[in-house]
Amino acid sequence: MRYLPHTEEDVAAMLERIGVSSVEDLFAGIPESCRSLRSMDLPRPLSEWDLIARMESMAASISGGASHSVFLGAGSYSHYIPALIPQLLGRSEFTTAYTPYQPEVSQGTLQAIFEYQTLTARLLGMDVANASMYDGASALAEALLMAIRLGKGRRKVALSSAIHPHYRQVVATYFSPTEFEVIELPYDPETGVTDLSTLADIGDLAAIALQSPNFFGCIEDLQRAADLAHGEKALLVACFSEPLAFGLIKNPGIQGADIVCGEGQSLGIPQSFGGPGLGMFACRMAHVRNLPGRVVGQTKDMDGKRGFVLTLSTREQHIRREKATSNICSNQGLCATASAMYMACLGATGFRKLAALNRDKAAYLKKRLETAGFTPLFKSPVFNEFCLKAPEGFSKIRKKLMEKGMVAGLGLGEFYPELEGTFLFCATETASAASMDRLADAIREEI
Amino acid sequence: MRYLPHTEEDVAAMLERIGVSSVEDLFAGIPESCRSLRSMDLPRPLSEWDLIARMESMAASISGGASHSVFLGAGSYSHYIPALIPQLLGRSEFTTAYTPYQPEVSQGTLQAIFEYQTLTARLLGMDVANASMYDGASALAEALLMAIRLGKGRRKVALSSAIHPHYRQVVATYFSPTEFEVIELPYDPETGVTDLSTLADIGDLAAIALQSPNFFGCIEDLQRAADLAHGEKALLVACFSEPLAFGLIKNPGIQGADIVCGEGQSLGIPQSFGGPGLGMFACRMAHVRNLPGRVVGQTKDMDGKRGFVLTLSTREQHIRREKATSNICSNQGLCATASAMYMACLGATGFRKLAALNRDKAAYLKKRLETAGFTPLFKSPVFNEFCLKAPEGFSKIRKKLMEKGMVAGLGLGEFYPELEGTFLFCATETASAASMDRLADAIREEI
Amino acid sequence: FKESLLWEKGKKGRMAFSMPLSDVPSAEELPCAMAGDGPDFPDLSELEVVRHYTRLSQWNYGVDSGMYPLGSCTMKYNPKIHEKLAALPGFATAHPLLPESLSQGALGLMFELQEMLKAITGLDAASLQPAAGAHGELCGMMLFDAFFKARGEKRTKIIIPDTAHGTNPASAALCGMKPLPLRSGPDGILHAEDVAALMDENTAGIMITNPNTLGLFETNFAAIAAIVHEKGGLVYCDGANMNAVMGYVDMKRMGVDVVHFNLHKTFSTPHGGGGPGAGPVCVTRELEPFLPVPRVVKRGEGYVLETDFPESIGRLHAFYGNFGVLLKAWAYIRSLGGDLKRVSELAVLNANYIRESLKDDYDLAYEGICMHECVFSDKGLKAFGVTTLDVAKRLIDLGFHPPTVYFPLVVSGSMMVEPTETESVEELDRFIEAMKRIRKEAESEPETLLQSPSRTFVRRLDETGAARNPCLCGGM
Amino acid sequence: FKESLLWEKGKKGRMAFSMPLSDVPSAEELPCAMAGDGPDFPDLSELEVVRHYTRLSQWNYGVDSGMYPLGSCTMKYNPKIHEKLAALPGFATAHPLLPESLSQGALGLMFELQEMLKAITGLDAASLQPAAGAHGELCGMMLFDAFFKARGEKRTKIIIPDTAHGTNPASAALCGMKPLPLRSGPDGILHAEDVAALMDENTAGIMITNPNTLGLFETNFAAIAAIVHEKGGLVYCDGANMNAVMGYVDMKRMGVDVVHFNLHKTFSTPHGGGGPGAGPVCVTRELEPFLPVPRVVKRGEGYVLETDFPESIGRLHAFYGNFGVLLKAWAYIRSLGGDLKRVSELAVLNANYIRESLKDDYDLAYEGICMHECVFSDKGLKAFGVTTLDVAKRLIDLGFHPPTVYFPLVVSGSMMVEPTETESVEELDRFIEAMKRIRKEAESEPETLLQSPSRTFVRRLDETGAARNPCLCGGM
Repeated sequence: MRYLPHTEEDVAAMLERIGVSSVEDLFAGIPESCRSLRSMDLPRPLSEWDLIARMESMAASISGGASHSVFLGAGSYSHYIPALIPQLLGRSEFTTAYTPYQPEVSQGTLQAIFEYQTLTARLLGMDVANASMYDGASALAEALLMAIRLGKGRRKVALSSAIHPHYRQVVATYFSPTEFEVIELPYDPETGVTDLSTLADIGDLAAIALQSPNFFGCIEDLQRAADLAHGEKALLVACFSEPLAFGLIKNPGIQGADIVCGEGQSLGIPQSFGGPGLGMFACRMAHVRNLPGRVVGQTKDMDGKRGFVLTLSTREQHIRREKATSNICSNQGLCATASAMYMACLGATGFRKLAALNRDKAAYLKKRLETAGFTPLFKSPVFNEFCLKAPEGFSKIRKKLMEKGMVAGLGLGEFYPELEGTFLFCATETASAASMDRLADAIREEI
Repeated sequence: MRYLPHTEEDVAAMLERIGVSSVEDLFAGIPESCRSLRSMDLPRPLSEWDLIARMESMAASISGGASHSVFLGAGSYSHYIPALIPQLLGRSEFTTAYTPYQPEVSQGTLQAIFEYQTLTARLLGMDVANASMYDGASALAEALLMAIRLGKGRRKVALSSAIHPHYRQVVATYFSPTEFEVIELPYDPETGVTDLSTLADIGDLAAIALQSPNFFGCIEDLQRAADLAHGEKALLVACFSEPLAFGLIKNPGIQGADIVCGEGQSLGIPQSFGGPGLGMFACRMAHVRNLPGRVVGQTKDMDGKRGFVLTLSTREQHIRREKATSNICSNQGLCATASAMYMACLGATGFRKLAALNRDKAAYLKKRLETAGFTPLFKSPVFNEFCLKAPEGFSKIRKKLMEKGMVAGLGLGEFYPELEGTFLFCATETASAASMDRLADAIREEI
Repeated sequence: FKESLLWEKGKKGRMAFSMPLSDVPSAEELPCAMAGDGPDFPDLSELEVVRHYTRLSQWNYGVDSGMYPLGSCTMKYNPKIHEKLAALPGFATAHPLLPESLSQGALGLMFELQEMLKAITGLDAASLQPAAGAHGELCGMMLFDAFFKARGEKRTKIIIPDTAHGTNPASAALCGMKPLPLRSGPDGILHAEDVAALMDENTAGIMITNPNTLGLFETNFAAIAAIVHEKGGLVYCDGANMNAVMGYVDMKRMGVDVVHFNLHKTFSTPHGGGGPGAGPVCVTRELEPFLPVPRVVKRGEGYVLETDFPESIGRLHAFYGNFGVLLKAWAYIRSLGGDLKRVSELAVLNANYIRESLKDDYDLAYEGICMHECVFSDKGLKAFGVTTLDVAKRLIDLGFHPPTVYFPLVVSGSMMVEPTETESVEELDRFIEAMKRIRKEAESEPETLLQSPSRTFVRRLDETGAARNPCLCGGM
Repeated sequence: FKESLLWEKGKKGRMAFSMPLSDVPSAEELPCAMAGDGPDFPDLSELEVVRHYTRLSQWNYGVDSGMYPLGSCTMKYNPKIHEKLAALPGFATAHPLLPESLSQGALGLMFELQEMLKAITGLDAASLQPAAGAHGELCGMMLFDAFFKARGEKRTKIIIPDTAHGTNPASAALCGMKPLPLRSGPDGILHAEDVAALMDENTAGIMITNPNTLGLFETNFAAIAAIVHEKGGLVYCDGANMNAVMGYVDMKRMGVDVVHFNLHKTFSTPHGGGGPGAGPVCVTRELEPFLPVPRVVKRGEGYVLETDFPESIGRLHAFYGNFGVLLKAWAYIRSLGGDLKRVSELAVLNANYIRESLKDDYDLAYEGICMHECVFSDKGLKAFGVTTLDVAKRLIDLGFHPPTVYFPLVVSGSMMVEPTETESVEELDRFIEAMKRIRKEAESEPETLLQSPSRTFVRRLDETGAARNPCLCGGM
């Protein structure tokens, strides 16, 4: 076995040094009550070549974004990833290192994460970001728990129902074992943005949470939400699933959000069937001691040279144990590094241009679909996603298109029963005008 | 343009420092008589994404070895390449370095090449190998020129006609501008190995050259050739196109060859439509000052620490100019490193096992094709290639099979008119029994 | 060589991204109130980006650089082929909301991985959703909570030994459970009577790391589990140290109700400088109804995502967990099959070889055979004014990553060495030699240790200052 | 950290290769006389191989590590996307003897590259077969030979200036031509009258590097070419320095009969520590019949390999040259298109910026505007006992690869600096600053220079000893 270097002679010599006569003797301490009675029921080992053949055929059976005909967003976005990112990220000094507990041999990881934190804070308009969370959904749950810690006794949080349904489900899971309550805020069926009119009646609120652009693709007025929240002495938690939007729209920080979190997959991370992604998380400096997860800080070495370390570990579980700000240990470090590389590749100039291109593509797709009989559902401006009401008989057509490898939007009825028959579409820079024409034409033909 | 860092301000500031007013001024020295009168007729720049799409479609149009149904060898062999080789070889410290003129910052390349030289010498049974040549064909040409240099006035070299026809053509090209003569030795139509009976009549021979396994796949008796050559005071140049054979058969060195050269593509290098490959070249220590190409040697640094440098440069063109042992400057350094990685991956144990597996696969294919009406052409033992006489009507069948992506051997008639209707087949470890059965069955069905 | 921070480089107008030409008209302008200025990022050329990260990588140490005996982290060799497989376009570009008919390859892989994890533990059901080990622990505690809720109970305490992993108490606390500390015995393992003294009907159960963080197998596990079960409690096994016992133990027979894996440890997906990992859980039949949704289920010849499990704790991840990590674990398990038992055997052999070879130079925390890691203390070094930290830093100068230090807390100045099975005996010998040399230096030239590391890009860093005046965001 | 040689590692029986299981019966044994023992290679585990090469790579410096101003080598940024493209399975696994119907993608790419090279030079035909620059030169000399042979002539001499590339004389010698040295003028360029004095009917022609190795454009090129042509000779242009003049010159108007490219220089395929490169040639209509076979030709909508050119010099490579390198050059040219002219402009701008910034610290070999590289001498340093070599080694300690040194021979102690267009002005400024610092150190602390480099894995090496007692093969 090429991963195991031991020859029989090696094993014999080592056993002799240890003073036992067989490898099994090393396991003699495992009592019968714990022992496995039969060998593990696993398939036979595959050679590297059979493994490749097997996985290639599995991978080939999946209809990838490479065909440019999957018009789905909803928390996972098809964006071009410069070839240099996987190539640099794949350098084994990055991939095969552990959490940088020993800073002297981990400055590469540490500086890369410090830079990630900085770029993230700039992107979101916040003071400080952590080194990453698992994904956008768990980041939102952690943000709300953080708001509760900061809320000094307040027991409720209010979530916009225009937040990604999966994110709200994860929040519910995290809150279920606790004594805290989650309240949903309705969306305005005309504009597609959160209806904040009921907010004042709730009381005892530690935080309210909105997503912008929201699940419907609509851009929320976070400033107004922040004002209302602050009026209630609650925090505004702003979340997102498409950070590229901040190339064009005002960032949440500038609009008064207290905690900003969301999913960073769009920033140079492959879609990979939903994971690994990147939970981004940022807050105001005033709240930093309540920030969950790891953070990297700048410091100096014995000679006064700039260096970086994991810091504020007094918030963390190995010091604070049950009083830690979260239980997170492994995070999405390599994905955070990938996203920093991506932000560095684009720069301010590129980020803005690419964001504009995304918005243009979505506008084009929307227009084309309207010619095919779709009608707009909401009035608010959007970024690269939007909701449309489908023409009669579309569900059948949609299935037919699937057989041709075209995925025509996401049905909203599953998440919002009142929106049965409406669909969420997405078009990014990877959608060519030709592919969008093809979709619209195919639908028009069938109707 | 992402490769060009200059902003307009940069350019302006630099021009000012230089003291000219425009970039064009820097080219003012180019006289009208040399100037291009119109802009270059090149296609418009492609974005990274359009480039990928274009090249993917070109690549996809090529019927690759991945289908395992290309039963061709003849100087280019389908072998599995461990994933670690491209990954390590692709480390930019290896790929983006130049020839190691500055040894203090090039120890990685230098040690890797020193190791390549050593493993190559061991594989071929020789004392010393150079840092690589362009390919097997040019290595053979250079070997014969070296033999002429050593031959002190002898003006002829004799080549077995069972050497790869392309290699012989390259030798002819190299010899054409010189005053030296190339003579061909016939092959024995029964055994498929070189007929050495005419050798003694030639006279004035600096070298004779044989390939083993030869172009027909047959294993030559190099020892006998060496004895005969040495009897004529000529050198034996042994060449090869499939070095994996030396896992099973006697290496050329042990059989008395003076210079050994050939193609190393089999050793971990992608087939890549024939290049880049690897010209391997080794000789006896006595002849080292006549060795063409670069060599790396071991030495010590100022502190007595082991280190490596390019050495024996007094043979080379930048010192010796027209008296150099060859004009070679850039070689196939990275391919040499790849092959060293490959030899290191296999080790003695693996190399031998894999060689045996290749021979077994070829034997199986041969047997299966015999059941489909083919008959053996030559009697000599083979490694992973062999020649068969095809049954009536096979040419048409072969075309049909091609449409199914199966390439059923290489027609020999193009290279040896007398062998019209015979074919050279190859099966390596990448050919599954199932794919060979499929081929044989398909042929049998059509006949 | 010094490498600036990203925003100390670049010039406005550069770009390292190939901007596609637009083939559509421009959309109408955003309303002013919504429009922002875009982020304040540096503009860089492609070469600037490439050099920046190439240089940063050169300041890092990974498993490919050398032995990384970081206890409790299982820093084994990460097969290179896995990176290639994870990058296959079908996997890398798969949208998670693809209709099931277009994503069978992904669902099938997940289903098979679930089956294989069940086979390795002996348990009845699995969920792949947790994105890391601590996420798996959290999932486990949520399962506990849901289990008791379904019985109309709310248990508010949980027993956590001093030899458990550091994240355990925080995971329990997130589910509103208060940890009851349990001391290990003088032999480094847990004793049934101590558990019996703590366990009651308000206690949800116990979280045991086995082998524990001292590298010792909890031989009383089954008895402890019986006590917990008798009081209606549940047993959680932290499986971070699974690399020691594959093929040797049956979690179900041991009495485990929930166990999590660290795929990035046991199944060799790379750690990536801190993630992404994956922390699947396996559970008994009794806890299966509570597993997170969606679950991957086989229907006829195909696979579907099933959400209709009314007792489920709900969704734990936006989609299905770290699929890209899962597929590497699938590849690893399929590459080894039953040889996983050999993996554990050699991991334990390597650890005992180190234990035996260094026991005269460093004080063992506990005598006798260990499992996949062994723990030393700095007791014998204190006389020379040298601590565990100094040994760790000196090892860096000798070309090794240090062991885990000052953990577990139960051993003072602990050094937790986990060599893993992929290290050869020659490499172990080199490590042993370095450790012996440091032991000698501690006596003869302690200053060398105190001043180390000296060969790294930076020397010892001021961590106190970093925490006191945090600078977490640059260039403001 | 020290890394052993391969054969100082490993143990009999290890293997870092996944040996496929056999699905066929064993062949009969080889006859005894033929059977050997197999090579004496070390047996290693996969991790041993990975660590070995990871460590070796860490001792190397590449363009991605920092500025690499090696004159005459055009060490520009190598786009990362090219590596991915070359690895596409269709390209990487293509057998060169595939029937044409199954290899149109490869043939089409080669045809298009030929067309683009023609467009860049203005010449009439191209061959992609030469595997490196010197192979291209050799091809050129063979074309000369064949051309004269076809006219019943055998010319035995060739004019080679002192500012030509080092390989030129050896290439000519291989074709039986004796180089006639031609001195450049006091202004560093060639003069028509000097050529006229040498050129006769026994002289095949001239090999000119333009821009020459002093970084100067040969302004008398057209006049020189006319003289050579008048005597029936041919003009070879060594195109290694093409990066300076793309879009500015027309090789045909200049009077060039053959020019070669170094794809690994001008078109940015990586140099790989010494290869593989590619050295295509472009020729005039008159020389086209002599180009190597096979040639890639368009037939209708498809492409074929044509061998029927009776005057051809024959085959120069076992197959079609370094296809894997060619495709990277194709990708580079397609990525830039007409912007190649901008490439040359910025390459020349960068070189002049360095020339102007350092001319007060180091002696310029020749004054005035240069093309893509500039040449300094160590004249002003000698007073301090410091040489070009010391400057080069000291640059290493300051984080830069040294320039080309002691070449061209025509300048004593020459330092040939070619920054290339992919270096930013900030990086140039850092290089200039380092060079200025060294100049100061030469005066104030020459010992620092003489002892450098001090920060590398090895210090200055004994090259004389290496040549005197060559050890070219290890472990015997």
